[in-house]
Amino acid sequence: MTAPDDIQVDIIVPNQTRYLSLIGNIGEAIAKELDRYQGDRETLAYHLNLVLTEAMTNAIRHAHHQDASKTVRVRIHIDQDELCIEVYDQGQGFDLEDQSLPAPDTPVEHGRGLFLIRTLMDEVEYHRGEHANVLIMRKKLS
Amino acid sequence: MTAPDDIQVDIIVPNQTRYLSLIGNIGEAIAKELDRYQGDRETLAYHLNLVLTEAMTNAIRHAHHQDASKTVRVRIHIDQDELCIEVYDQGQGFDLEDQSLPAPDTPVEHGRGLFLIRTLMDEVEYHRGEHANVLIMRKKLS
Amino acid sequence: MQIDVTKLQDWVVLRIGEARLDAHNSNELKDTIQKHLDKGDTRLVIDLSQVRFIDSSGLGALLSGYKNANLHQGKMVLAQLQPRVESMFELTRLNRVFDIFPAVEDVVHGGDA
Amino acid sequence: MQIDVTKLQDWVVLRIGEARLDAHNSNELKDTIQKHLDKGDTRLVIDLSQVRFIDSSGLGALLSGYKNANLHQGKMVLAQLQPRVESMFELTRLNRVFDIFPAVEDVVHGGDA
Ligand SMILES: Nc1ncnc2c1ncn2[C@@H]1O[C@H](COP(=O)(O)OP(=O)(O)O)[C@@H](O)[C@H]1O
Ligand SMILES: Nc1ncnc2c1ncn2[C@@H]1O[C@H](COP(=O)(O)OP(=O)(O)O)[C@@H](O)[C@H]1O
Repeated sequence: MTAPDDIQVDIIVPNQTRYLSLIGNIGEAIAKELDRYQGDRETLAYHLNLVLTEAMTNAIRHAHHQDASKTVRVRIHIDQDELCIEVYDQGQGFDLEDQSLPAPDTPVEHGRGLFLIRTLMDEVEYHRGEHANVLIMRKKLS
Repeated sequence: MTAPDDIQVDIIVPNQTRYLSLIGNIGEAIAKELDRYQGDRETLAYHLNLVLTEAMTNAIRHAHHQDASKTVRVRIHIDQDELCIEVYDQGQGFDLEDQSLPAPDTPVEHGRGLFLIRTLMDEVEYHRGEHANVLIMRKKLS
Repeated sequence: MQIDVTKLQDWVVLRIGEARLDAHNSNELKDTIQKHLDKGDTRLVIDLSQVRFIDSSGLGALLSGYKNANLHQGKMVLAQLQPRVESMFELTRLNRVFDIFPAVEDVVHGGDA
Repeated sequence: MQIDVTKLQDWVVLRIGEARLDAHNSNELKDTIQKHLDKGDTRLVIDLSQVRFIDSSGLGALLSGYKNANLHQGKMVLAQLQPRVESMFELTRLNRVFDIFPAVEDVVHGGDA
């Protein structure tokens, strides 16, 4: 259910990394106008840009394996006190709890995306579905 | 129908002019990433910002009479050679063909919104529907 | 809405400190101009250098100020338009109505021409 | 991807001319660094002054360059990070791995410390 104060943005883009900046910029545009947010909006803008970029990159690479016939769906929903981002994929799915951060003293090149998402958002879930899986990321606004 | 190359953005915002800049900025973000567009993308960005702002202002003022319990829905759809913007309202509707531009030598303060939309877009239609009316604005990309 | 007020000789300069002039803030601009006219500031320069976006409501607010200045036997002119903002005046032919100056300083030398 | 190459004493400076360093262009950066190392430019400064956004793939590309420079008995350092970009290095603790300099000129004086 959406109340008259809610903002909802639903985006479908081709399964290509060239559209990461579009999704990130839309996230920034939303953050910058979010007068209901208590903290620094410029920082929020960067963080939304980042988590959108990381989640979409994972959908493109790990779920859709760069398949150009696929699309990525992203939903952003804002109500009075929470911002919720959903990134859908149609891949094999994975187990969010199994992913661990690379140790800082063995500088491997991968595996920091989910760590950043978890650090910057308040709640992160991944649900497997029949037609699509979804990564849900929430952040309190007040 | 959407092909894998299409971009689709569906936005619902409160019926308030404070969200004009959000819609306009999303339009700008899309235009700036539109590598399939042949012309100048910065100019396209301004024009999309403008037509989105004008159409949404009309929905808020003329259709929804500033009613805060209403929302405005905006859809932007891009396929290989066309960009299409739809702005929905739940008002009494109006007749697009009846609206004429104010004469330039009698400088009245209103009535330039639809003129700007028609000047900057290639095709403009308004359809009355049972549940909502929609202003459809199309622009060729190539 | 952020508006800085300064004087330049016998002109009052209103510098709009907003990137957008649209239906959300155009009424406030209209009211501000009206207030200045009412208290006797009848020679006004609107400095648009910070404005990168204007819609038809913004144009309407400026037109309202222009007409009210005339009613007060005064004058309202525009200065320092960004190219895309200026193109909106051309598209609507309002460049034929307004006096538009490249710089605020130019108004002092040419505003009565 | 826009990368300007200049020399500063015995360092080769790669100035990234992109606002974003993300999964879309990070492979290209990685390859460019690799090519410089292969042709003997083993003392590299990556000038990030133009970069306002970096994601984990961008960090990964820099890390790859850093490790490859070490393998070549060389050195790769970073300079002129914007505050939000720098905060990504802090969040991931990669600031403990990289040598990060406020300005490119500082590298010449302190790069061997
Ligand atoms: N949408 C997804 N579908 C399938 N696997 C995923 C998805 N997102 C993440 N993963 C798995 O989680 C791992 C960790 O992801 P992440 O922390 O973003 O690092 P990276 O993408 O650099 O490997 C990935 O390597 C991948 O195995
Ligand atoms: N969505 C709408 N619902 C009802 N009437 C509309 C709508 N959009 C435009 N109109 C009518 O068309 C007229 C002209 O609109 P426009 O050219 O945008 O100028 P303005 O909004 O300044 O009057 C409006 O005054 C209004 O009567």
